[in-house]
Formats: sequence, structure tokens, C-alpha cells
Amino acid sequence: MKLELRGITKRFGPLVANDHIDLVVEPGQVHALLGENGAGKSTLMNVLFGLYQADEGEILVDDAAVAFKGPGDALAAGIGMVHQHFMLVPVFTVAENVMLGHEPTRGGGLLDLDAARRTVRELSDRFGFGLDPDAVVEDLPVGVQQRVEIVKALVRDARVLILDEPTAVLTPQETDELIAIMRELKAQGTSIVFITHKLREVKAVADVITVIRRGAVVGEASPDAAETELAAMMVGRSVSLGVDKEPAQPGEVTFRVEHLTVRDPNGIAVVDDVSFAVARGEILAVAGVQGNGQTELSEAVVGLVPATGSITLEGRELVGLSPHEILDAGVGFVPEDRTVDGLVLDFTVAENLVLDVYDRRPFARGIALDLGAIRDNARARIEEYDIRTQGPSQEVGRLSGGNQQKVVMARELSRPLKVFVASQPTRGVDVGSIEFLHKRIVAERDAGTPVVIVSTELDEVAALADRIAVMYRGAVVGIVPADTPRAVLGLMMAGVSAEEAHAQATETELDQLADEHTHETGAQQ
Amino acid sequence: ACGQAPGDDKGSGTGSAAASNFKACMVSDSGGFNDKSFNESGYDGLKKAESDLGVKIATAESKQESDFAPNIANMEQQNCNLIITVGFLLATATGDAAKQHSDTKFAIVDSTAQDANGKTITLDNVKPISFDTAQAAYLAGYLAAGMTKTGTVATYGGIQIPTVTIFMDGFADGVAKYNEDNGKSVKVLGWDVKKQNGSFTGDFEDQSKGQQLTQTFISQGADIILPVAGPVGAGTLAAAKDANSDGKDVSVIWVDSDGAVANPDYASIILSSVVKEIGAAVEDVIKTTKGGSFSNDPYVGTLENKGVGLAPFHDFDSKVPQDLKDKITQLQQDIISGKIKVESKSSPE
Amino acid sequence: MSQPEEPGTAPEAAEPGADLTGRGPSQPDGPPGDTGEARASRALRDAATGTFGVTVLAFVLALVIGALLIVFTTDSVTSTLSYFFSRPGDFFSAAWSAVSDSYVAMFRGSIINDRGWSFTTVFHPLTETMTVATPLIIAALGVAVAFRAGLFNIGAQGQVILGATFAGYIGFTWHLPVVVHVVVAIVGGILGGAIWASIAGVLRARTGAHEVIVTIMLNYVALYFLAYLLTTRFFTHSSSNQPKSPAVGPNANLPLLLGEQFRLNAGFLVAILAAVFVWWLMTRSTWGFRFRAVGSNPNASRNAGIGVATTFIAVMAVSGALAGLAGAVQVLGTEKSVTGGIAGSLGFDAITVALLGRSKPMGIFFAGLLYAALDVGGRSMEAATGTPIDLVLVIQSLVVLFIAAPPLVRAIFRLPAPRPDAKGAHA
Amino acid sequence: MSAATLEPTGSPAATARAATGGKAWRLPITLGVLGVLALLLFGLLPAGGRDTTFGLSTSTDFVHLGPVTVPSKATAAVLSVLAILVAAYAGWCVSRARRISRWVPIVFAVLWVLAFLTWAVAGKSTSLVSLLAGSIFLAVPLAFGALGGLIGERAGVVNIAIEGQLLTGAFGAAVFASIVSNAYLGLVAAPVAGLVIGALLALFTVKYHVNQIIVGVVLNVFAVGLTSFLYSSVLKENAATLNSPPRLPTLAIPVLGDIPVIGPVLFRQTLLVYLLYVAIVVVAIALFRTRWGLRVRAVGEYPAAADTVGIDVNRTRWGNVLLGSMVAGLGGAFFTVGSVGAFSQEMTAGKGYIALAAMILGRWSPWGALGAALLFGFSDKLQQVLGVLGTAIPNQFMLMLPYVVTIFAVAGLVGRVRAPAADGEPYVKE
Ligand SMILES: Nc1ncnc2c1ncn2[C@@H]1O[C@H](COP(=O)(O)OP(=O)(O)OP(=O)(O)O)[C@@H](O)[C@H]1O
Ligand SMILES: Nc1ncnc2c1ncn2[C@@H]1O[C@H](COP(=O)(O)OP(=O)(O)OP(=O)(O)O)[C@@H](O)[C@H]1O
Ligand SMILES: [Mg+2]
Ligand SMILES: [Mg+2]
Repeated sequence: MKLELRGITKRFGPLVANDHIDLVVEPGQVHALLGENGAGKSTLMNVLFGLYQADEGEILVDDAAVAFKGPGDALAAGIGMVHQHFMLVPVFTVAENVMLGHEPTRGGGLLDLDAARRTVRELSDRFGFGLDPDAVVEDLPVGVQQRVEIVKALVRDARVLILDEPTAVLTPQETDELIAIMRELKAQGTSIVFITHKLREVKAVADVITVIRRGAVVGEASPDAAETELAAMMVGRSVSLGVDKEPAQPGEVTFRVEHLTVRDPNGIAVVDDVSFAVARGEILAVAGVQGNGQTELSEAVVGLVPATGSITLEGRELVGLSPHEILDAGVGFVPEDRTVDGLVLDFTVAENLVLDVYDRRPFARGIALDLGAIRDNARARIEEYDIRTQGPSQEVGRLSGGNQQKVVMARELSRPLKVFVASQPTRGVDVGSIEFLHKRIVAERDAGTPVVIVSTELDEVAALADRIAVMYRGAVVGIVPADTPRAVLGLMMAGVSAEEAHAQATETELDQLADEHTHETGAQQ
Repeated sequence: ACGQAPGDDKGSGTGSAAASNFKACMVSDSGGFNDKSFNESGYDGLKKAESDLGVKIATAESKQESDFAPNIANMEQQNCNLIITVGFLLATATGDAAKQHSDTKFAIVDSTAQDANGKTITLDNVKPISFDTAQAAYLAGYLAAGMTKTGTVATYGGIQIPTVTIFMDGFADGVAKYNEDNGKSVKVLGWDVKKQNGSFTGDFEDQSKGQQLTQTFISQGADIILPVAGPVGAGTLAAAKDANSDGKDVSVIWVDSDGAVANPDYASIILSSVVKEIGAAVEDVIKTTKGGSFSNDPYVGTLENKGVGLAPFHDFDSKVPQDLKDKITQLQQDIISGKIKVESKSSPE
Repeated sequence: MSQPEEPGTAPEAAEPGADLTGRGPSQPDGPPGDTGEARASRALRDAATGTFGVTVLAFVLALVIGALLIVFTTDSVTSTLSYFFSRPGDFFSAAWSAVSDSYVAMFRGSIINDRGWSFTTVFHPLTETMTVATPLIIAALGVAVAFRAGLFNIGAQGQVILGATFAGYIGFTWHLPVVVHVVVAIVGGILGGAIWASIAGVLRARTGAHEVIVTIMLNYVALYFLAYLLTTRFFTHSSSNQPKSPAVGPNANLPLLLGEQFRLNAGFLVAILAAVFVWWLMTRSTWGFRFRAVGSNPNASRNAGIGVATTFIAVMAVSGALAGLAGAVQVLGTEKSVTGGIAGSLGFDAITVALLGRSKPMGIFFAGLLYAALDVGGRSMEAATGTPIDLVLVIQSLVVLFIAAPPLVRAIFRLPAPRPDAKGAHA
Repeated sequence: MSAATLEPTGSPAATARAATGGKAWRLPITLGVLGVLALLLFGLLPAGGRDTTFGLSTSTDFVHLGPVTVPSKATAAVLSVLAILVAAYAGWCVSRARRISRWVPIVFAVLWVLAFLTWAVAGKSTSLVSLLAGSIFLAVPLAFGALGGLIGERAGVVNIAIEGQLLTGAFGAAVFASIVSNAYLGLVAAPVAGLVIGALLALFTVKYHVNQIIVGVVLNVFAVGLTSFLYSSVLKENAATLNSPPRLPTLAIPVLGDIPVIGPVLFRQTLLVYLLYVAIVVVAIALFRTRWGLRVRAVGEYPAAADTVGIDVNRTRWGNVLLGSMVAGLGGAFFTVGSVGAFSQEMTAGKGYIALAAMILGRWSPWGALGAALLFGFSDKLQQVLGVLGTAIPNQFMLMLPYVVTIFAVAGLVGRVRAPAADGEPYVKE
């Protein structure tokens, strides 16, 4: 199916999110959309999918103009979409979410849940997603939710598939699987529009690359172009893709986690006797496949889930304190799911930027807020973090995904911290901003703050970590140096101890082994 | 819709009485004019005055207690000659308004004019109209006790307020009198005169509660029930009828108006009614005021002046034994003559 | 802002005023490059389609429907229908006079009596409206505080009752000096309402019990509790069994503002103060920030160190305190003594007023006045023309519905939609 | 991809967030405390030597069971001990990390209430059949109202207007049944009357995005105004033709109706009550087992997600609001043809708000709504029975009973309930 967008313009009030965008997606083509945060990619796709109505322009399917009144029309026309902000019903099971809208029934409108479960298992097995059809979506970590979202889109056999940052929280292996699937679909004649901030992926799979900046197409690029070149085109300046940081100068150890255990209601330890320590001026990255306890570990640190064991910060015990007291003690925290846990979406940018410091100086005097200080702070953060917003008083829910992430990061990094704990700190953030955020995190380290980064993104782990802790089934398999080969890390993420992993990972079989083991892990958890 | 247009001659009233410039107005309490109780009776009296006496009328239905004072004020604005307020809740508002507008006449049903502290005040332009309902309820109690086959009768109210409990007091006392006279021990469910506590539905709206409460009485053996709860009494009628179709023999004593007339469908189970002639009293005060002989003498409806009374037995006429009828007539005489004193905590002062 | 010159982002100057906390999108300024002419014509269109114009039209619409109801239920009009075809003029003149009589009475009863013969009579209606609006505004502020914190306080009714009970009891039992007495009684009312609402807050915070259930139930409990009190000597101070308390002492009265002729009392000032206070609380204080954050996203609030449970309790307490204050004002201002029906339907009307005012103090203030005007005007309409008060309820509810639905009004009058950036955030 | 052949299992995180451990103990502890209280208050402390008599049948029963007379103190003690055992079983389940069957609280409640009754009726007698039948009777409008409410709320439209729907339903049923002199046709008119309010609710909330609560509250006022107005201007004067409907007859179901105790309680009812049974079952199945239900719930939880899979959010909402209002309207028929016959002003007396609470207490599920309605009906009837048996407690406190019981139920047993996430949120597209 050939898809063409002509002169699409979409305004939000005074903001022109899409400015006369033209785009042609040929059948059997993977068309990558690149653009910095807030460039208007998601908006364009939402227009295409019938979620938004364009103010100007038209959509042509196989050269015939179509009018999509809603996603129903787009679906009927054979368009499928993976949404950047998941469109999953939180209280439904995976199977229910996947079947929603085209449910198998057993006559009389009765749902055929078994058929839906089978479908989920089949697809999930095919991609190595390891999805439990009966798991309730809201209980799943975002990475797993991402997989559900992908399965949901694939199950419909769309002829045009829109993938809006499907890989933001996938592991590299899962990403590779997805790329393989995309190739397969492409071979079958499916057209794909692929949005990502990861240039490696673009280069691996795209046939055509269109770059959007500030709502308008700035040009096309070839997949052969160098990553730096692509990055520069997106951002409009040159970007350095690695993080150049000085080696760590670890100081005194001020943050200790000892025998930390978190149990689920059934008494199963999801964080199992975890111990580690982080020194001032050091970054510890926690790597692992989603769902191996990293989420709970980070939540336990801020007191969001009940835990046993001990967490001490500069000698002060944190276990048993309320989140309020823990944040007060100097813990900076970035939750993995920004829209659910990190932001109040209908608060303004300014308000979100002071969400955990609103009641102290300089933002409050007594119980009176100082709106001027809040606004000034917002201006400064917006400037510093390059948050693309119409202003401090815009609602955060109306920012693009990457910019929302920047708001959370800006908030947490701009108050005095004694330890910084961040889950997926650059989820959905564009390369230019990643560069900046990584620099900021390293600067925080260099200022003498112990830093704990939880990330499924091995690139990020490699870029930031001074040491790497690998988690598997709630336990820390080992803590290894930053320069540990990826293959070894991969083995460890599958539960192999550090020594054994090193031993196994001889130069020759490295890649292959790592691949297989990590996939198993994905399937098992 | 194709009728003939009427001629242009204006003014010749078609009604029975000639139009008058006298304006009688009424303010209800928060029960509203369709409360199947004193507001409605008062309103009926007003309407009757309109058609019988040719007076102009205006009404203000209060939805809540804070409406009272403004509603009376609105009536003032309408230049009413006589403002009738219904219910003891309006006592203070009536007192206040009457003090301010000494040239307007007032009448208040079921109460006297009161000052802010609830003390009765006597004003030249206010006529208190109240009813010693206990007297009639006493007869009803005696009747019920004489008619019960199960030896148990019952009564309940909507909310525990004096205009309700005065019925219940009289009823229970009447039963006690019967027991005393005849050496019987007819039980009264739903009201304990001494403790002033008993069964209530909690409001004057929820008929299903009245129906269930009645059902409870019946299952505890009661066969004559006196509901004092305005429209909620309809629940009692329904429950009684249902019980009768299940083979029981339950009857109801209605209150305020003659129940067999008001509820013709249920005439067969309405033994009698404790009638409170509010309508007549209202009409009467309008008539005398219009005629220029308004007086502020309190009117107290009693058996003697037929302001209260026991309604005819209608369908039950043949079933009530003659000696019981005689006995009740005798009681009535004794009450009128003062030989028997019917007292209730809620009797008008 | 980083790139003010970019076309995609609004220039700094176009940012909305200082309202950092304002909820809705409110960009008064047009896009850059607006010509003066375009601006002018847009302004004209906005006047018709804007909030004020639509409010007026909503009113008109409700009154038209009300007029139809009046026409077809007034005997003097319906009687002309029987010979409509032989003399239609009668019908129209009867209809016109019925409707105009009604609405004129309504206006004269609630705003200004142009037929009045003195200052007192001319302005009396307006002051009545203000008097009736007073407790309504205060209670609605309470409902709104909870609402903006994500809690639905359907129990204003019960809290008003408790507020009135406490304030009344202090008012008629204690004997305190001038000023002190009324202040203490008001504080008592505030406490009464706050305590009552806190029950729901604490249960919500500690056990998760849904506040809608608990507050509905507490309404009834409060009602019966007061009914019980009114049977006790302790409360009525008399052996009479009239369920009515004595009047509050002279020092506990809220002073009249315009003298004996008017019922308007200092409660109205209290209402204004309460509105200012709530505005300050919700937009300018850390408490309000916290309330709103929890209301919007309890998860993120908790992650940001805000005690969600304690916030629930605080919100309900503040909300109930305001409802209690409304009860106090009701007793100390106009009613003087406590009776079983002291709360009337205040608690439920307050919900309507709160939401009609979009949960914002200014909005509530005007919504309260509007609601009260309809109420007061409706009563005088009934008195003057005999239009039953029940019909007034119908008209009242239609006015509220239409005012709350500007797009419907626009659709009916075939008005264009307002510019997207000029649209008021409708509830 | 070949490696992933392993059987997928639930991710550990899945369960970790579901709840926190301490919550699980709440039920056994609450039950245990209540059980011990019962043993003390009803079993051990009261003076002995009194008997309690329970009537088990009505005069028309096919099989006539004689009343049961038991020694009050001993029986109450035994029942309390049994209740404590049930609580202990619940505790055992928790300690073994097993799910507590939903029958546990039900069995406990039955034992506890029986113990209470044995104590309260000591020295007297009362009819169990009347108590239970009365509870159902009082629960009928609540259950219908709650059911109608949840049908709308499951699709994300808050229905505060249940009260108005009940009221117009009652009105419509009375008038129509009067005109045609057929109570059954009243049951046809009631949903249609409810629909009037439902259509307005949908129009304003779904189409015009007006705040759902404001519309609900205002429609209640509207319904009161309209029905009261029509009552006083039309019905009152023409009561004989317009407001004296026949009442629904009681229909005994053959065989079932003859089962002792259960028969007269459940199966000698009016058609309206049988319709309630059917409605509960049908809605429960439709909501949780069918395609329609899945879509409705998706719309109520996350309309945008439903939209992206091609479900027409606003059409679904329209449909559900209309359907819900018809169910609630049907419930309104209870007030007139289902009980006393004639309509009177504001006769629903706030039942719509209680129904709203029942809906929430029942966690937006049909069976839950029924349970909550029954709980309320039972405590209301119980309050009346105890009052009639004679008690020193002032009637005002007795009248509080159903409300207080509900508060205890929600705080002690039910705890946190979760509304459909999009409940109250209009669905607006850019
Ligand atoms: N509903 C909305 N209301 C107002 N502005 C919006 C809305 N949705 C998006 N925007 C704005 O439109 C612009 C484009 O947003 P969009 O989500 O399309 O960006 P994106 O390219 O997908 O960015 P990212 O890479 O961060 O996901 C942003 O400035 C955003 O703030
Ligand atoms: N999302 C939530 N919903 C309901 N209750 C919650 C929630 N989060 C926390 N709580 C409960 O709130 C209570 C106190 O929470 P927390 O410890 O965060 O408050 P705090 O920090 O002590 O209060 P404050 O912020 O006022 O100092 C605890 O009982 C906790 O279980
Ligand atoms: Mg995007
Ligand atoms: Mg806190």
C-alpha cells in the first residue's frame, strides 16, 4: 500500500506542530522519521492514524484521497500503529488488550479468551517477548508494556505500520528481533513508518529517512549516512555521540544498600537480598532485562514499596521512612514511567519542575508559594535543558514525550542531592538531548554525588557507568567494571555469574552466545 | 380547538361567588402543598375559599426552611389582606412578619406566633389555628382496641415532631383506656407514650419504608395500623391490602382527612380516620376576615367544635359493633364535657 | 524560552499573564503577525461566541423553554387555545402577558424592583439574592476545594448540618461579649463541618473507603443526629417538644449590613473572604499545590514526597470547614435558630454551584449569585403569577445546563466555534 | 526466532505491585474482632434463661414449618464461636498465602447476624421470612439504580442522575399503567421515562462534554421539578384516570416458590423482582464475558486506547448511558406499580443517591451492586424490626443503622475501590 501525506498542517493554538509536511511511503518500504524532541513526529503520525484532524493537507492511500474521521477508519484502511504513549488499558490483561477491537468470539458475542491467549503466545514466542497473556498490564514494567503494544499492532496484519519509538525501552536484543520482524514484514510488502531516536536502528533498517525539525521537513537522508551526520541534520548542530567523561574519582562511600529484599504479596522476593555500595563521584549502572527487579529496587530506595534490609545514605537509614522524608534526605529520583509516576500531566511545566520542592525556599515562604521564583526557575530549566514548550505555563501533558522526560530530569537534577537514582533516564529523548543529559549526569557525579542509573539500554550503560551491577531474578549477579565486554554482560543478564561469563565468553563465540542467552532470559522472566 | 371565542364582556364572574378584592394568601412549610397532610388540607381550604367566597388567592410553596421568611415577605409584596402560614415551623417567621406589618392579618395553622426563642407571643393581627388532634386519636385508639382480633394494634410516624406524635399519643392513650375499661391487654406497637419513642420512617416521602414498617407490624401480629406520615401512609394501605390477600385481616386508620374518600381504592380496608379540619378552619378564617370580623382569638380544633373528629366508618359501618359505637359516642361526650381529659405533650397550649 | 524566533513556538510576549497555576489553555493574544484589522473583527466575533455572550444566550434559551412551559400550563392561555383558530390574537396576547408577567416578576423579585417606591423596595430584591447566595457560595467553595483535589464531597449537606448545629449551640447556650461570641460561634461551625468531613477523609486515607459512599451516608447520620438533638432538653433548652432550638444570642448574630430593612448580613462579607481565601489557598499556597497535585496524579505526587493520605484528610477537613462555615452563617445570619431542616438543600445546590463556577472562586461567586437569583426570583414569580415553584426548578436546571454547555448554545444559535486558543476551558 | 520456546510465566514484577502484604490481614483481623465481640456481647454477657423464636414460614406456605425456638444465650454463643472459626480459617488462608474464598465473608456475615438476632430477639419472636423478604423489597430500587448507574460508569460516564431516572421511571410507570389500566405496561413505560433523563445526560456529557457530575445533579433537580409540576398541575386533579395504577401482582413461581423460607423470600415476588434477577445475571455476563462488555470497559478505562483500536468511544457511551437510564427507570417502577401504586412528589426520597453508593460499594459490578443493595435493605428492615420489638434506643439512632452499617462495610471490609479510570472524563479529540 502506498501512502502519501500532502501539505499536512496541524496547529495547537498558536503552535504549528506540523507545517505543510509532505511524505511518501512506498509499499514495502521502511521509512524512518527522524527529528528532535518536539519536532512533530508523533503529531504527524496521529494525524495519519486519524487521532488528530489535520488543519490543512490531505492523506492519500494508493493515490486516492481519504478522510479519516477516527482511528477506526485508518484501521479499516489497513494502517496500524504502535503509540509512543501506550494505548493499553491498564486493568486489562495482555490478552484482552491485544484482542480489543477485533475480538475472537464464540457465538452470541461471548469472548473467546483462549483464542486470544493463543494468539498472544504465538506472537510473543515468535519475537521472544515472553509475554504472559494473563498478566495485568498495569503490573508490567514499561519495557514489557512496550512489547504488548508491539504485539497488539502486529496482530492485525496492517499494510502500513506506524511504529512510534517502539524501541525506546527494549533491550538491544529485543530491538534486533523487532528489526528482523520489520524486515520480514517489509518483504511481505508492508510499508513501515519508523520513528526512533536511535540512529543505529535507523541505519540498520531504514530505506528512506526523512528528517523533521520544528514541524517542517528539513530533508531526506540516506541510511548510509554517518550517524553524526544524521544527528547533525536532526538537531541542526553537530552532536558528539559518545560521552567524554573523565575516569571516576570515587570518594567516600556514602550510599549503601545491604541485604535489601522486596517481596510481592505472595511473598516472592522480587528484590532478593541485594547489596551494593556507591561512592561519591561514582556512577553505578544497574543493567538487566526488564522485570528482574530493577524497578522495585529503585522504588524501594525512595520508599515507594515496603522493603526489608537496609539502605543508608551518609549513615542515615532510609528503609522505613516515607517518600517525603527520603526525598528530604537528599535522594533524587527519576521513575521509569514518567506519565504515571513522574509528572502531573495537567500541571504546568513550571509546577512540575518544582513538584518535590514546592514547599521550601525559594519556592515557598511559609505556606505561601512564590510564583515568581517558580516561574524564574522554570525559565532557567527550560533554557538549560532545552525543553521545547510554549512557555512555563503550558501543561506538561501537551509536551512531546521526550520533552516530558526532560522536565523530570531537569527537576531532579536541579536540586541539591546526596544520591541520584534514575530509571531509564533518557527514555524517548533525542540524541542531542541525550548528549546533554548524559553530560549533566556525569557533572552530578563529578560534583561528588553517588549516582545509580537503571537502564535496559546497554549503550547508555556503557556510556555512563563506572561500574555495572547486573540483576537477574531479583538478585545482583555481579558487579563488574565499566569496560566489561557486552557479551559478558549479556551472559550475566541471563543469570551467569561474572567469573563464569568471562570464562565462557571467549573471543570467538562471544556474539552468538550472548545472543542466545539473552533471548532466553527475555522469554523466561 | 375550534370553539367559539367568548364575548368581550369582562368581569362577570362565571363562578358561584362574585369576585372580591380581598386577597388571601398562603405559605406552606417545607412539605409543600402536596404533602397529603396539613399543607394540602390548608391549601384545599384556600382553594375552596377562592371558589366559594370569590377571594383572590396567592400561594408560596416553601422548599426549605430558609424559604419561610422570604416567602412571607413576597406575600406582603402581593398586598395580601390575610396571610395564612401552615405549620409550626413558620411560627417565628410569622411572628416576625406580623410584628413588622401590623396592618396585614395573619393566621398560622398548627401553631401560634412565636418569638425567636419559640415563646408564644400574642399579636393583634395573628390568629393561631391549632388542633387538639389527640382527642380524636384517642377515639381512634379506643376503636382500634375494640376492633382488633389479634390483640395488637400499631402506629408509626414520619418524623418525630409534635404534630405527628400528638396522634400517636392520643391513639395509644385511647387503647389504654379501652384496656382499662374492658380489662383487656391490647398491645400498641410503634409508640411508647412514656418514653416518647417509637417507630418512624424518617421522612414523609419514602412510601416503601412505610410499606415495610407496616409489614413488620403485621408480621408481629398487628391488624389495625395508624400511619401518621403523610404520603408514606400509602405504603401502609398497600401493605395491608397485600396482607389481606394473603389471608390476613388488616385494616388502617387514616389521618388528617377522611381516608376512605381520599383513597377510594382502599375504602374497603380503611376502618376510619382521625380527621383534622384544617381546610374548614382556613376557609372560616378567610370568611370572617373578609367580613371584617378578624379576631386574634386562638382557634383550637376540638371534638367539641368539630375541628377534629373521627370520620364515618364507611365500609366498616356494619362491622363495628353497636356497643362499641355507643361507647365511642359516650367517650366523645365525656371528652367534650371535660370528664375525660386527653393530654399529650404535644397538645396545643 | 530557548528559540523565541521560531515560528513553531509562541513568542515570550504571548504567554498568558501571571496565572502560572491556571488550568485551562488561556492564550489571550493571537498568533504573531496579527493585523489590527483581523484582531478587531476577531474581537467582535469573540464577543458573540465568547463566554459572556454564550452565557447570555444560554439564559435566553432556558427562558424561552421556560416560557413555553408557562404558556402551556397557564389557564388563561390554554383557555384561548380552544378558539385559537377563530381568534389567534387572544392566544398570543395571553401568552405574552403570562410570560412577561412571570419573567418581570422574576426580575423584580431577584434583582431590582423598578416599581419600588423607595430605596429599600428598589434594592431589596438584590440584597435578598445576595443573602440567599451567601451560604451557597461558601458551601460551594468547600465542594470545589475537594473537587480540585480529586475528591467528590457529596456530603456538604451533612457538614452544613453539623456546622449549623455547633454554631447554633454555641450561639444560644454560651454568653460571650460582642464580636467574641459571633467569632467563637463561627469557629465552632467551622470545626463542626471539618470534623464531620474528616471522618470521610480519615476513612479514605486509612482504609480506602470511597468518600462518595461515606459522605452520602454521613448526610443521613447528621440529619438524624440533629433530629435527635432536637428532642433533647439539652439542646432545645425547653420542655416543649417542638423540634426547634432557641434563637442565638444577640451577640452571636452576624450584624446586618444595611439595617433592619434588609436581611443582608455580614455573612456576605464572610463569603467574599472565603472566596478570596480559597483562591489564595488553591493558587498561591503550598497546601493548594499539594491538594491539586494529589487530585491530578496521586502516584506522581507520592513519588514527589507528598503524603497522599494526609492530603486526603486535610482536603476533606478544609472542604468540610467551609461547608460548616456555610451552616454557621445560615444560623447566625438569617435563620437564628436550629431546626431539622436547617440545611435545606444547601449541600446539593452547592455541588451545582461549585461545578457551574468551574470550581474556581470567582466562578463560584457569580454562579452562587445566579443560582440564588433564580431561586429568589422564582419565588417571587410564584407569588405574583401563581407559576408553581416546581416549574421554577425546571427553568433553573435548564439555565444551569445551558450555561454549562456553550457549544450546545452555539449550535442552537448557529454561531461559529470560537478560535481554538480563545475558547474558555469549559467544565 | 527460535530460542524462545520456553513457556512464558508471569513476570515477578507483575505481582509485586498488585498490593502490599499488610492489606491481606485486614479481612481476618476485622472478622476476628467482630467474632469475639459477638461472643462477648451476644453469647457470654447477657443473662441466660431466655428463648428466641424465629418464624420460618408465612400463613400461605405449602410446607408449613413451625417456628423455631432456641435458648438465646447458648445459641448466640455457638453461632459466635462458629463465626470466630470462619475468621480463623481466613487467617489460616492468609498465613498460607492462599486466596480467601469470597464465601468466607458471606458465611461469616450470616453467622454473625444470626448470633446478633438471637440476642436481640431474646425473649421475643420474629419472622425470619418477613425480615428477609422485606430486605429484598427495600433493595429492589437500589439494585436497579446501582445497575443502571454502573452500566453508564463502566463506559466512563458518571451517573449522578440515578435519582432522577428513578423518579421519572416511577412517574412514567404510574401514569401509563393508570391510563391503560395495566400494571405490566407500566413496566414498559418506566424505562422510556428513565430514558428521557438518560438522553439529556448523554447529550450534555457525551456530546457537549459538560461536567458529568453537574449534569447529573442538575438533572435530578430537573426531574423533581418536572414530575412535581406535572403532579400538581395534571395528576392531582385527575387522580382517578392518571394516577391510580393497578399494582403488580405477586407471582409465585411453581415449585421454587414452595421451598421453605427461600420460596416466599425469593420466588413469591412481582415480575419486577424477577426482572431484577435477570438483569443482574445478564449484565454480569455481558459486561465481563462478551465483546460488548470488553469494549465498554475499555472505553471506561482508557477511551483513547479504545479509540485507537477502532471503537467509537462516544457512541459506546451514548449507548450505555441510554441503556443504564432505562434500567434505572425500570427500577423507578418499583415506587409506583411495584409497591404502592400511585405516584407522589419526590417519592424516591434520595434512594438514587443510596443506589449510587451501592454501585461504588459493589465495585461497579452487578453482583456487588446487588450485594450492597441487599446489605442496605437488610439493615433498614432490621432497624424497623428491632424498633418494633421495642428498644430503648431513640428512633433517630435506629434510623441511622443502614447508613452506619454501610460506612462500616466500606471501611472495614471493602476498602479501596477503584472506579473506571476514565469515569467522569469527557472524551475530546484534537
Ligand atoms: N495536544 C497537544 N496540545 C498542544 N500542543 C501539543 C499537543 N500535542 C503535541 N503538542 C506539541 O506539538 C509539538 C510536537 O509534538 P510531538 O509529540 O509531535 O513531537 P515528537 O516529534 O513526537 O517528539 P518526541 O520525540 O519527543 O516524541 C510539541 O511542541 C508539543 O508540545
Ligand atoms: N497513593 C496513596 N493512596 C492512599 N494512601 C497512600 C498513598 N500513598 C501513601 N499512602 C498512605 O499515606 C500514609 C502516609 O503517607 P506518607 O508516609 O507519604 O505521608 P507523610 O510523608 O508522612 O505525610 P506528610 O507529607 O504530610 O508529611 C501512609 O499510611 C500510606 O500508606
Ligand atoms: Mg513523539
Ligand atoms: Mg509526606
